Amino acid sequence: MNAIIVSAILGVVMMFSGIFTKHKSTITLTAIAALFILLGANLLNSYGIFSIQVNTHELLYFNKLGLYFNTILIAATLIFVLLSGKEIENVGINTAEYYALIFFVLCGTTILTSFNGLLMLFLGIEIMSIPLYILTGAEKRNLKSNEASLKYFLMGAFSTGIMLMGIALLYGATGSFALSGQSVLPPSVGIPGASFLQAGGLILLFVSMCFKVSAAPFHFWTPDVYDGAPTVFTSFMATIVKAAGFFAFIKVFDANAALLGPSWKILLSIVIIATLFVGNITAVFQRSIKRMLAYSSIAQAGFMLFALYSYNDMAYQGILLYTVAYCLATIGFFAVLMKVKDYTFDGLNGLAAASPALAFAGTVFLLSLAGIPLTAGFFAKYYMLASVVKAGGALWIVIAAVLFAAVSVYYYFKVIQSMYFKEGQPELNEISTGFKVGVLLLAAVIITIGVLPSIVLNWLYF
Amino acid sequence: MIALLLLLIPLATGLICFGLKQGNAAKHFSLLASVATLILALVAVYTPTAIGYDTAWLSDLGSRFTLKMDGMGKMLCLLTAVVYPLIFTAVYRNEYKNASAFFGLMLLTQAGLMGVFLATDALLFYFFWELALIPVYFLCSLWGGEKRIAVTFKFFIYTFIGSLLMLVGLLYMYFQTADHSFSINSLYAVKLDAAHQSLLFWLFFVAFAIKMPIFPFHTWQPDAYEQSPTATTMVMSGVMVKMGIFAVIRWLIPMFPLATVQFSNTVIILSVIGMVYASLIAIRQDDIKRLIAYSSIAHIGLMSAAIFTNNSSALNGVMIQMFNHGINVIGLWIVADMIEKQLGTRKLSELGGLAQKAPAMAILLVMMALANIALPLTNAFVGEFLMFNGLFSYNIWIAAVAGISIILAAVYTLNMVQKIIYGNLSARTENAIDLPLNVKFALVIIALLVIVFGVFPQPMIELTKDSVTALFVKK
Amino acid sequence: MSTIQILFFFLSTLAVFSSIMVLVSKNPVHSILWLITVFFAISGHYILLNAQFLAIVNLIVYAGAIMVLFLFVIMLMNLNAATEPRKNWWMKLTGVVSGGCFLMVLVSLVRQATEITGKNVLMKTGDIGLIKNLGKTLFSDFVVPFEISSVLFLSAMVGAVVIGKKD
Amino acid sequence: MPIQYYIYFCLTLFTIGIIGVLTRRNAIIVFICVELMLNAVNLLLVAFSKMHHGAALAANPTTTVGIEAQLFVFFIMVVAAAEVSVGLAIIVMMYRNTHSVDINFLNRLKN
Amino acid sequence: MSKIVFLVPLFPLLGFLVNGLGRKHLSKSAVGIIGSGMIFLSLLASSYLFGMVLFHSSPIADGKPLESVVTLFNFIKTDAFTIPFEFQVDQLSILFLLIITGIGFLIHLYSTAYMKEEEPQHYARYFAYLNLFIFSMLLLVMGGNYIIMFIGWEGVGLCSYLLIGYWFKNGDYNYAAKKAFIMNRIGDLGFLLAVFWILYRLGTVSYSQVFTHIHQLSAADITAITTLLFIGAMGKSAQIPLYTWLPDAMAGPTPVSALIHAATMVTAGIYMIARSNILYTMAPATQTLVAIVGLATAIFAATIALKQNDIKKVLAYSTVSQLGYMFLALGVGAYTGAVFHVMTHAFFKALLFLGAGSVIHAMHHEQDIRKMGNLKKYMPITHITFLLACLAIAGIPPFSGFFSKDEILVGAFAKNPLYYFIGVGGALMTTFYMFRLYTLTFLGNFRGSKEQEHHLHESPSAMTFPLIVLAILSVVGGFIGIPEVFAADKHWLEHFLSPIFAESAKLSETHHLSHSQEYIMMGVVTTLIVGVIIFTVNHFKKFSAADSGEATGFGKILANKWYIDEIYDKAIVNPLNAFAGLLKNVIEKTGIDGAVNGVGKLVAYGSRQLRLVQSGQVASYLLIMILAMVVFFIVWFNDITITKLVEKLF
Repeated sequence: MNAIIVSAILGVVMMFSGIFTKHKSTITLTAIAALFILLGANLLNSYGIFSIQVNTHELLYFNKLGLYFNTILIAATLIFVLLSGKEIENVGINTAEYYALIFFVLCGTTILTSFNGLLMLFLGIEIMSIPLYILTGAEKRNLKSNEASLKYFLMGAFSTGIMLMGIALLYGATGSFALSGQSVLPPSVGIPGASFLQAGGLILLFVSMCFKVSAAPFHFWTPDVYDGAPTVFTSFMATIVKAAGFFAFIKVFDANAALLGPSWKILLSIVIIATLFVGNITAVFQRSIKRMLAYSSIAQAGFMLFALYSYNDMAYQGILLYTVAYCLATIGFFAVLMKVKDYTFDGLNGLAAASPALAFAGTVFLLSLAGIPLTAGFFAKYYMLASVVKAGGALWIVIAAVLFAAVSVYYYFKVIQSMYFKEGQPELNEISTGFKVGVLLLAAVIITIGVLPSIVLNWLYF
Repeated sequence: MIALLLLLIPLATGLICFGLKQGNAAKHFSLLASVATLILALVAVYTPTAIGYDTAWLSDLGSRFTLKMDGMGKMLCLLTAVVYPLIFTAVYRNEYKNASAFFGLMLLTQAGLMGVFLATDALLFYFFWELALIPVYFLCSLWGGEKRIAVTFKFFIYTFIGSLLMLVGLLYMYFQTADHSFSINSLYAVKLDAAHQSLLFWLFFVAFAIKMPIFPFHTWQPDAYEQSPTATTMVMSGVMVKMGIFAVIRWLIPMFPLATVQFSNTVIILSVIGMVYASLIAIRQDDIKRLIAYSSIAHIGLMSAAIFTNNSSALNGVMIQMFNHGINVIGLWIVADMIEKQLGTRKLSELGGLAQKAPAMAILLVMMALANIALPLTNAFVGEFLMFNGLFSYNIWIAAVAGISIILAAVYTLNMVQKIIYGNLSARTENAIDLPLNVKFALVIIALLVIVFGVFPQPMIELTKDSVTALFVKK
Repeated sequence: MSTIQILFFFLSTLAVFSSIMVLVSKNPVHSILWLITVFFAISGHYILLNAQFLAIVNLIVYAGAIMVLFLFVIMLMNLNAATEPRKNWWMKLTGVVSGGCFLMVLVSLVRQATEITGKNVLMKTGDIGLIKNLGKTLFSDFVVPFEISSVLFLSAMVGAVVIGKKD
Repeated sequence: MPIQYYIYFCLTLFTIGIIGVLTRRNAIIVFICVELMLNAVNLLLVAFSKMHHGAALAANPTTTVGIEAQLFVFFIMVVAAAEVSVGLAIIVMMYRNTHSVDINFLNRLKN
Repeated sequence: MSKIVFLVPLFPLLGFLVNGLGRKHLSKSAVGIIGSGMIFLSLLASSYLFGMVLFHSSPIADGKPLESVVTLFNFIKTDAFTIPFEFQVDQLSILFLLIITGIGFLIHLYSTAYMKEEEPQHYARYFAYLNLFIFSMLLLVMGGNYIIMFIGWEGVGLCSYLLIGYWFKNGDYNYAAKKAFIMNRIGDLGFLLAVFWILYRLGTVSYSQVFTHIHQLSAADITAITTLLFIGAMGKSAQIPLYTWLPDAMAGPTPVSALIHAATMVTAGIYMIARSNILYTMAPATQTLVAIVGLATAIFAATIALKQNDIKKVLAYSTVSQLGYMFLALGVGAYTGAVFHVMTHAFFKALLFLGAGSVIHAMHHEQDIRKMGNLKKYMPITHITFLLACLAIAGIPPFSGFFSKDEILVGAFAKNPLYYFIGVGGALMTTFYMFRLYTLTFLGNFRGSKEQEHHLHESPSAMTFPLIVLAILSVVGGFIGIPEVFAADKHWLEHFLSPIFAESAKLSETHHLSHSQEYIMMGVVTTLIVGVIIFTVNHFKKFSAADSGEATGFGKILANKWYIDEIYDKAIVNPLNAFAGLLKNVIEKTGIDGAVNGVGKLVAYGSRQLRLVQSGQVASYLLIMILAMVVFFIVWFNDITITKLVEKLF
């Protein structure tokens, strides 16, 4: 409960911070401080030292996993703000409001990590989404930003509608909004598993969740929105928000997946393969790195979906590890990218010569995204694949996945190529020493996790 | 402990190299480092007992940091350790922009190679497999020829796909093991039915086949060899291709005996086709580097064929040939590099008459060439003899077809020799000079190795006997 | 045929008809007016179901507030003329067809749903729809989401300001 | 009144909303159609709540089964209101820049 | 004994190393002394061994000398088999040792003078190669198993390659060298396969074991092995079809031709077959093959030799044809005869080459005999020795050639009279072209240019001395093998070699033909030969530069060597090249690599197409979503087909 309340309050605080100071940097500092507080609050909660007790009537419940995941998300946000605070200030004049919205989003993600029942799921997703519509449109004079925001909004609302219909059908079948996973059919009835109404509801729910985590064929909003949104918020959306969405997705179907019976795996395989296919293949021919990353984030989602394919311990460890690896790498790389004025591949030509630190860090992030061994990304993918193999059967889907991973190497390494092997003079924004140190530290963290993933996982079982 | 050092010295020195400011320091430093490694490797080789190192690593993944040196490991480590000082000596006078990075990456590659040859934990092995690849990617892309980026990229992705497939196979095997561990013994202990074995066999084999490379997975190789900086090419063709063969012997065959029996015919036929095919293409090559590349494909083809003949003496042959081929091909590369550096061309048609200008080079080149066509009393003969013998006992006709490549080898190698050093001087060669001292030194060392191991192959055979017998006990 | 059924069918047909009109009418203003009728029809349904609170809220919030907001916006942009260029028939057709497929699938789903066969909806009676009970539950069991939805409004407000205000 | 009637009715409304979203180009109308979908869901929820309530009522005259659905509808309305405010703001911003609310006009971002 | 055995090959090796490494520093004379001195030492060593063998072997019943095999170390030792680095010194090898070192020494001596013009460095290179060759040749004949023999086998091939291409500036010479090496390589493959076969069946390659365990081999095995071995011999000893390299090999310096391409290397094949005689005796089919190939080669090469005008080419073809005779002998089981002919042939053919060399030397590298003549006036010694050699090769009694050739022909007759008559025809041709050569070179009137004539002179003593020695040998060399028609068991050579061929002798019944028959045959043949000689000499005496026109008709075909080289090019070389080109340019590029790149291109294409799906239209996005949902539902009712679905509706 701590995180929800604190984030809400801090959101309000940030909102008002704009009144008291006109210095954007001060606002950023406030935000950083606030994030530290939030992180502290959540940690206190997760270690059970101090937590605000509220009777939520089983609408929310806080378990280690959720709190831990939430901690990851908040920490990621902290890193995000530390690295990209400058860019947030550059988006527009309403810096304070942007931070406020970010905190409201965090409130939403917290709900998504602790919801217990479809009502809170619905509220959490909305609380998370509505600020994002605005952040996407934050560059008011930029038509792309407007367009992205409107598209995001319309399609988001539509998917909400789908989700609600799903919830309604589920309610009709079961008479409750709990994530029961109980079949309403009496055992006497022939087919075990979900009744038709229930199944329809679950499928609609599944579709809307796929939409939220941008899994094909419900991913279409992602490239446009990520491309149009201010880059700094793209990095926020592509990482923290998406991860939260995934956690919710997994949580919803943890109990209910079984109800759909064998066809559940079929549906999921379709979605996984489609996602990997679309994400990787389309990313190959992008000219803008930003858009390429949008597609690659779709591809990464494809890998994360394996956690749903195989609900086992490795899947949960994997999704945690994946979230960490993916968030860190993506945030880091976006931070590097934002130092470059031109987001096309040629824009990065000769970056290695211009700023070795940036180029090196960027390379590490990309290697991690590509899942090269001895980076965090490798173990993330490794756990996902391993969980599937462990769950048994379906070696073909794993093989397909690794082939697509090979494709992903293609476009990630194209960036490395332009940074290292191509001649050019990239025009850069001014780069502070602190920033360099920051990205290098982040790279170091990624490599450390890559060598000893257990340090992340062991924390899970404190 | 020695095993660990063999791994750590190149790794540490490589990382230090990046730090060094001016290139010359890096050059000398890396030379020293490689020599140190060589000494260590010699110590390891002359240690009679098996050397190993073992410590906990990814315990919750069932993987330990386990290094072990059997005969084959010792020999390949020795190869890696011998090759590097030679290369560094040979390229001593070459100027590399940003040299410290160059030598750093080279040493990192060495570390990776050592790791591959030492690791007896599958996951560890996989890591080193990749670690050896990445620096090479950067080396080739940064210091290579004009088409380097595309070519290297193809090479990288090609091999990467292979290793990913291998990873899937490893995962599957891991969950089959009784104690959920990646340790080589647990993996050996797994008994799968034929159907699963054949699937997994191919998952692994493709990875190794691409690395070796054997027909038809070879097309990345000539381009990569042609475009890479020669120092890197030497590492690739001298040592890296052995990774594939090594992996087949160390991992593939013991893990999937049934599938090995089932598919040995396919593999052998592929390899033999590759031998003749590559030799024929080599005949028509005008580019020295490509010619050497294709001849290397032919030689590797023979090795991979010999492995699958299920014949112990053939395996002995493979063992020593892994070392000898590494030595010889590096000799050829050094000469090719000299020619390119001096005369600015790799076209045979533009060369000629170097025997008049550079007698020392001519003599050494002829020796390398003779080793390349496996003349008796050169080191290559013994290996090829044993391997052909094994192939013969497997199937006479296959052996006969493969034998054609012996003739073809003579054709293209002598072609090369004739066009380079004999005949009249060409416009490019008339102001050629003889080898510089460092290159001459490296080549003479190689020539001595060629003769010594050609006359006394026995120690090499003895060194690797245990691996051979181990394999045949296992099967 | 009881009055309830008559009312039900009347309201349903009204709702469906007017919602179709929402689609087909060129003039946005008309669409909105038709939508308002839809809302009235639905409120009527609520009343039939004896969900008085929702009926009222529906009228106030939707028909009252939201639709007026829409109207304002449209007036503001003076789109009241039929400005929308004709969408190509192909797109329309595919839209309708796929929508039809969707409906068909769901309907067939419902037809097979055994668990609701023979279940009836309690009309007119039942007091859960009354403000008293709803309020009690809302402020006891559902207080947390109620409070949390304030965050939603906050962010909506902030957003509206950030987006809406000129700069 | 059998529940199926309500379900068919609501699904019809819902589908009409979907079709509207698919076929109309005016952003506002599209948005309206989304609202239509939400209303369909609302009605369906209420119908279900009454269904369950009715079923439970037989056993226990003072039961409040099904009330949570009506509250859910309440929350949907809340969210809808919030969405409308944001959505209209976005549309207005869009209109300011492009003087159009045609969603086909939105194709700077593609491929 | 063992110590000495190692010395024999050691000396030439030393010579090679010293001359090779010190070629920049040593003076010519030093080089010459080292080069020939080393060979002389090893000649001494081998003659010592000869003595020992002679002494030891005679008293022992089975004739095997004590410890004829000495092992140096284990060359290859695997679990499956062991191949020791061993030498076997018995009657056969010691005989060859003597021939090699003896003639080798003479030719080294000769070379010191012949190669005088070369600059020191290359002079040293020449002697280094020569020593290396002797070393390899010794390895070949001393080797105690097929592998060591193979080492020498390849070694001599290498040396001949190096020496043919000795004047490396000349492209044609290099080409000839390469051709020689590759053609040998083809034979070597056969040899290797045979070795593998033996190893595969018997698990050893040492002669001692192979020949004792031979009964373990099936007849098919033996036939295959012997055939493969014979293919090896074809390459090395220039038999049809692999003979074409030998005439081209004349590109090398003349002493080299004398040593390698007449006396020693080319007889390796004969040595090898004689060594494994037991195998051949047990494979009659192969024997017939050997005989036929040998005979064919003998005749074929002789015909070509008839019309050659290059002095060395004539000799080259005569060598080929003489080798053919030797194989004929082997084929008919007259192993002793073969070895005998090897020896005598070594004498007179070496002599002929050296004589030719001395002529060429005098004529300033003019090799066309049509431009020579009347040289007897200027170079008497050369002339006399050359004449003796011609008589020897023609087989006039009592010159050495007579005895050896006669023995072969008798053996052939015993096997099959047809062989005999064809063989005689060959002999007559031999006589013809040899005396054509002789006459055109030494008799008649000089047809060369003036200043050539002016420079004509007898060669220095270093060159004439070997000529004289060889001349003596080729005159008297025959007396070690007197057929018993003249004197009962005076055939010393047969006795000496009997232990080697003992096994074969047991297996093959040798029905001797009556003495009267033999006398008649000899008489007829000899008179015929004499007739031919007289005719030839008279005919070519009056030869003048005028009628040195191009040959026509059949003569043209002969002059062009039956166009064999051209046919080989058309039939084998060009198609192979074309095929290789096809592989390189089509299969590799567009085929395999094309497939690999094709995958990449496919991905790129897919990418370009998929981007279009992202149309930017919200409606289309949602449309796809809806359709996908419908699909999902249908997947979920996987038991319900669409049709069922429809009928459920109504």
